[in-house]
Amino acid sequence: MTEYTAQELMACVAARELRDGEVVFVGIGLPNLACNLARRTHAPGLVLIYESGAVGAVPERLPVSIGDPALVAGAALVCGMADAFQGLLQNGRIEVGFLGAAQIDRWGNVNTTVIGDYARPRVRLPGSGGAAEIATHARRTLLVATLSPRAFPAEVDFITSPGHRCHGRSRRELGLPGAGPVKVITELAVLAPDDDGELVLAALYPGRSAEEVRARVGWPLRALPRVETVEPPTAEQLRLLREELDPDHLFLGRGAA
Amino acid sequence: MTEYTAQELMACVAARELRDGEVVFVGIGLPNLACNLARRTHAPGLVLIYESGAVGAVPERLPVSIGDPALVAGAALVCGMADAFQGLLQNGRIEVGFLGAAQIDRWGNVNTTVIGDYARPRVRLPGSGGAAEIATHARRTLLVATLSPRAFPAEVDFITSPGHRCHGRSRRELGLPGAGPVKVITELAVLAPDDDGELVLAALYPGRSAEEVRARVGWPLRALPRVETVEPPTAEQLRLLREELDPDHLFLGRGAA
Amino acid sequence: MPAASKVTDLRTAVAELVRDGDSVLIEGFTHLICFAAGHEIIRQRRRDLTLCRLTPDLVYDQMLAAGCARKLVFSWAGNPGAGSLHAFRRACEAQPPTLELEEYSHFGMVARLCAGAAGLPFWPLRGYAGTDLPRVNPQIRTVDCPFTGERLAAVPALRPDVAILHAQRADARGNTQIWGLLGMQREAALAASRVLVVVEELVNETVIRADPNRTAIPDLAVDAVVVEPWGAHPSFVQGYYDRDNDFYVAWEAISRDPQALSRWLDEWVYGVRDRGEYMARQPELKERLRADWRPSGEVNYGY
Amino acid sequence: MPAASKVTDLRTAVAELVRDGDSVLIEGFTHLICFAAGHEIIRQRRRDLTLCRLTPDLVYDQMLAAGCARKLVFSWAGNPGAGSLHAFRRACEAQPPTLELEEYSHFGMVARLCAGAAGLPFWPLRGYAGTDLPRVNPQIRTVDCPFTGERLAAVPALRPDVAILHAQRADARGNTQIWGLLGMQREAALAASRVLVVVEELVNETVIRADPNRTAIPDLAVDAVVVEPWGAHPSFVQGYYDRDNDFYVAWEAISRDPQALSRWLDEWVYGVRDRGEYMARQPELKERLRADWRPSGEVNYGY
Repeated sequence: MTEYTAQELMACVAARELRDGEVVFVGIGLPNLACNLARRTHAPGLVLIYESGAVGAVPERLPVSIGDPALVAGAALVCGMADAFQGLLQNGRIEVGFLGAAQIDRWGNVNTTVIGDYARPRVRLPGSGGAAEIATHARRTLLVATLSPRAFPAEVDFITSPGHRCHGRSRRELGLPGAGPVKVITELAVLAPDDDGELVLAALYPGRSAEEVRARVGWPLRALPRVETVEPPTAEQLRLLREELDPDHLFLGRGAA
Repeated sequence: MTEYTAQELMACVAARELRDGEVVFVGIGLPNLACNLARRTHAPGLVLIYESGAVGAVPERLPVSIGDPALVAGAALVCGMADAFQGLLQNGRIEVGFLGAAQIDRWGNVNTTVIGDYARPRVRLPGSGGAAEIATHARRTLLVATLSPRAFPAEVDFITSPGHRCHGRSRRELGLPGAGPVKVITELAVLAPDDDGELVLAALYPGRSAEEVRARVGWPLRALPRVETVEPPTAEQLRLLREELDPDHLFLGRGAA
Repeated sequence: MPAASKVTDLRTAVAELVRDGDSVLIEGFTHLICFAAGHEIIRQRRRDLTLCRLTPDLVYDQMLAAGCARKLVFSWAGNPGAGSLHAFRRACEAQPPTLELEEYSHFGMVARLCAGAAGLPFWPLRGYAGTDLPRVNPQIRTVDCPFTGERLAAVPALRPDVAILHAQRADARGNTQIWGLLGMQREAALAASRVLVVVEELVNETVIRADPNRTAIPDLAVDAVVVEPWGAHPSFVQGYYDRDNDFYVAWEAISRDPQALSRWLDEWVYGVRDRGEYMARQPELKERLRADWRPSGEVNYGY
Repeated sequence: MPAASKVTDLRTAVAELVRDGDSVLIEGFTHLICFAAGHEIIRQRRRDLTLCRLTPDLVYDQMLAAGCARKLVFSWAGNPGAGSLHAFRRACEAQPPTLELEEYSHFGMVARLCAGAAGLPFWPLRGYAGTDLPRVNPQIRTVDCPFTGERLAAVPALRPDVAILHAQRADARGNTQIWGLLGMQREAALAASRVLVVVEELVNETVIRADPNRTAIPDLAVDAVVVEPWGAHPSFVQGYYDRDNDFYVAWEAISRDPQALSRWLDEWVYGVRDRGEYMARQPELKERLRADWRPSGEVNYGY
């Protein structure tokens, strides 16, 4: 049986969420890796858009930032950021928004701003960047994060990017155009919102248990009636990830799962 | 004594209103001719901007429209119209706006929309184009028109572009950033606003009388305490106009004044 | 990337994308006005269109004369540098007028397309104060700045059913490059529900991707690509052909006389199958108007 | 056209254009970040600056560490792809914090610069609903659409005292061309009161005028032009040099240790006269980072 790291499986799970021909607003790191994996396997027509203004990018090397010159050379279009945010994102042209997160709560709200009080933070995080409006406008959002009780509290310290319910108000009440986070991909399992927008256990990685996940989540995590088991990576997916997409293991990690 | 047409003199008078290094939003026809005459004589650093988005144009031939390809080739910058209207005009970067007019009234209001009632026009004119906002934002405006009681009524049938007083309200009360029309250049004389913004006789062309002008203006035209006499064109100005700038006499006319 | 070609012919594209009653925007500011598409719409006898354009130009004068439109949304309706649009004027000066007007300044139309392209319901601008335009167009309103309290003008988003945009070149998926006057082509493509791009040349994707800053319209906004050389005549295409000023001047006399206009439509629109035949009947045009060579130079996208 | 050259050296330009207490915007989204100017501002010991940028990046981490700023206006303060900006974090996590923050999302900062560049007091956007950002930043407000009644977000214009913009090339009058990622360079130039353009290459006006669509910033917005090759290192300039990712990674350790950071400033900022000396001390950079050749191809502007 092939061995793989948790990051490798996360990349494969994320890639499978993308359909051929879709338009994706891509964050750097694992989201970028997953998009390029999808493009090289089942979704060759995936259109990658970066908030830096690169549209239809076909990076020859793994970009280390969302403004990598490899995203520009060979892109179909490179525009200013006003056009990227207004003409593409706000104008409803983005099907999938793909975001990393430091903290995610029960309702899929994301915090990338501060741990602790905003005025006197214990940890100052980078802030929103493009995330707040990606989470607002993309027709659906995929989140990627590592499980831990601190990373998955019942309520985030600060709502940087809206999930399904913010301070008691639903996306509909808030007038948010997109559907919000439809999948939260972690290193043990996949969470998804139930009909009320509360995140529940949707799928487990091979060999993982619901209890392992619950121990790392800060609210009483419910589960879908039927929890799926995630398919392990194929040999071809692993080969692409290791040999072509991230040969220096910048984002994949080195230990086996 | 050199003979010249009224249009030739108008072009020279208009050119003299432009100072070296100024940024001018140019209309087509006589304004364009005057700007290029100024650029070839006393104002080589005049920056010509056209609402089509051509900035720093150096047309090799007389443009027949504000979107002539000769305005593009060799320009310093060509941008979209949103940038031209927002980033340059509305952002206060334009020193001189140069407009033609079908009707001009006592307060320097311009009508290029309709003669008669808007809903049932006797004559339908082209409309505003860029004029309404050029007259709003340019730090000062120059108007060019041919005198007649119909063209210079006490009140225009429709205010397309604001002058010094619109339906009783001053530019200041209306919050208009620019100074409005500072000169109205006609084929017999130059009008200018007095302190209240009413157009008065400011300068006469050689051999012309105030009475000739008054007979062609639809309100009791007052005059400045000292009415200047306009300098006739120089031989060099005439040579440039006739041989280089408008060799086909598209805008200059053919009869002598 | 898969082929996913959107290339089709103009007759098919107009038949599929332009419907009776649609709001139609054939943009292009003096440059890149798609007369070929206007003529095809006339030939297919579309009716009750709301025609939108900053400058109706000859193309809408022709479509008005042919009876395609019930309403015009515009900001300057003249024959640039040559006189009037007489079909337009006749419709406006008839008692009662036979054409509904919705009139702005250029900046107002620009702002409406900016809003449409940005997915916003309105756009603020500093304009219209003192003018009579808001008195005759209730769509010109005001909005107060939430910071300074200043009262600004506001216009609603323009989101036409169809935009038809001429350009120099595109790839088969619809990534479209424009140079020279850009007008509002990009905003129009992003604002419209359906988008037809008509180009002088179809090029390989590698040509587009060699200079991605030159791409004005992304493929994701494009429904169909039609290759129609000289499709913008008598307007112009920088780098391909010059403006046919003689025709603009000639239109003054043609359009002034309704019968002459009708004969012109019979000969040059109804009487030809397509743009190919239109051009074949006037072979001297290519000789007279073909562009000279003024190269841009090239830049390096390496890293 | 007269020469009217605005070319000067960086020391003179910073001395004349950047004053204590100014709001300063060194823009460039990962691309074209003018580290050379940031270092010169540190060397000239400017104080009490309000530093504005979407992504403070290493350049503002360095300026914060050097004590230049009292306030930061921003939207994402990380070390892209490599970790944290530790001088920034220390200032924020101190009890009490030693740096005033005014924080937006990227789109909010983009909108603020759009308003500044358009001469409007505010800009509307659909954003911030549900987030906590408006609770901590009273400059994020709302505006109601005068057509649909919909409540939108609004942010105020950003009009910095000085903008410093790196670019590939300009002519002596300041007509500036950029390709690759455009970021907000054009809007920043139009929004600021004073504008300094720093370029890799000074070119003849004819090079600019051969491809006027490539010009991002018109000379009328530019106060000074400085030619400073490699002035954006460790960020990158498409067509000139690659991003120095090794340095971005190394910054994690340097900035984490205040003494290491102080030593770094002594060696690489205070300890060099100018960017020429900075580059002369690390001759291997040019070898490692110089761009390969990926030509854009050229187009025809003829008519």
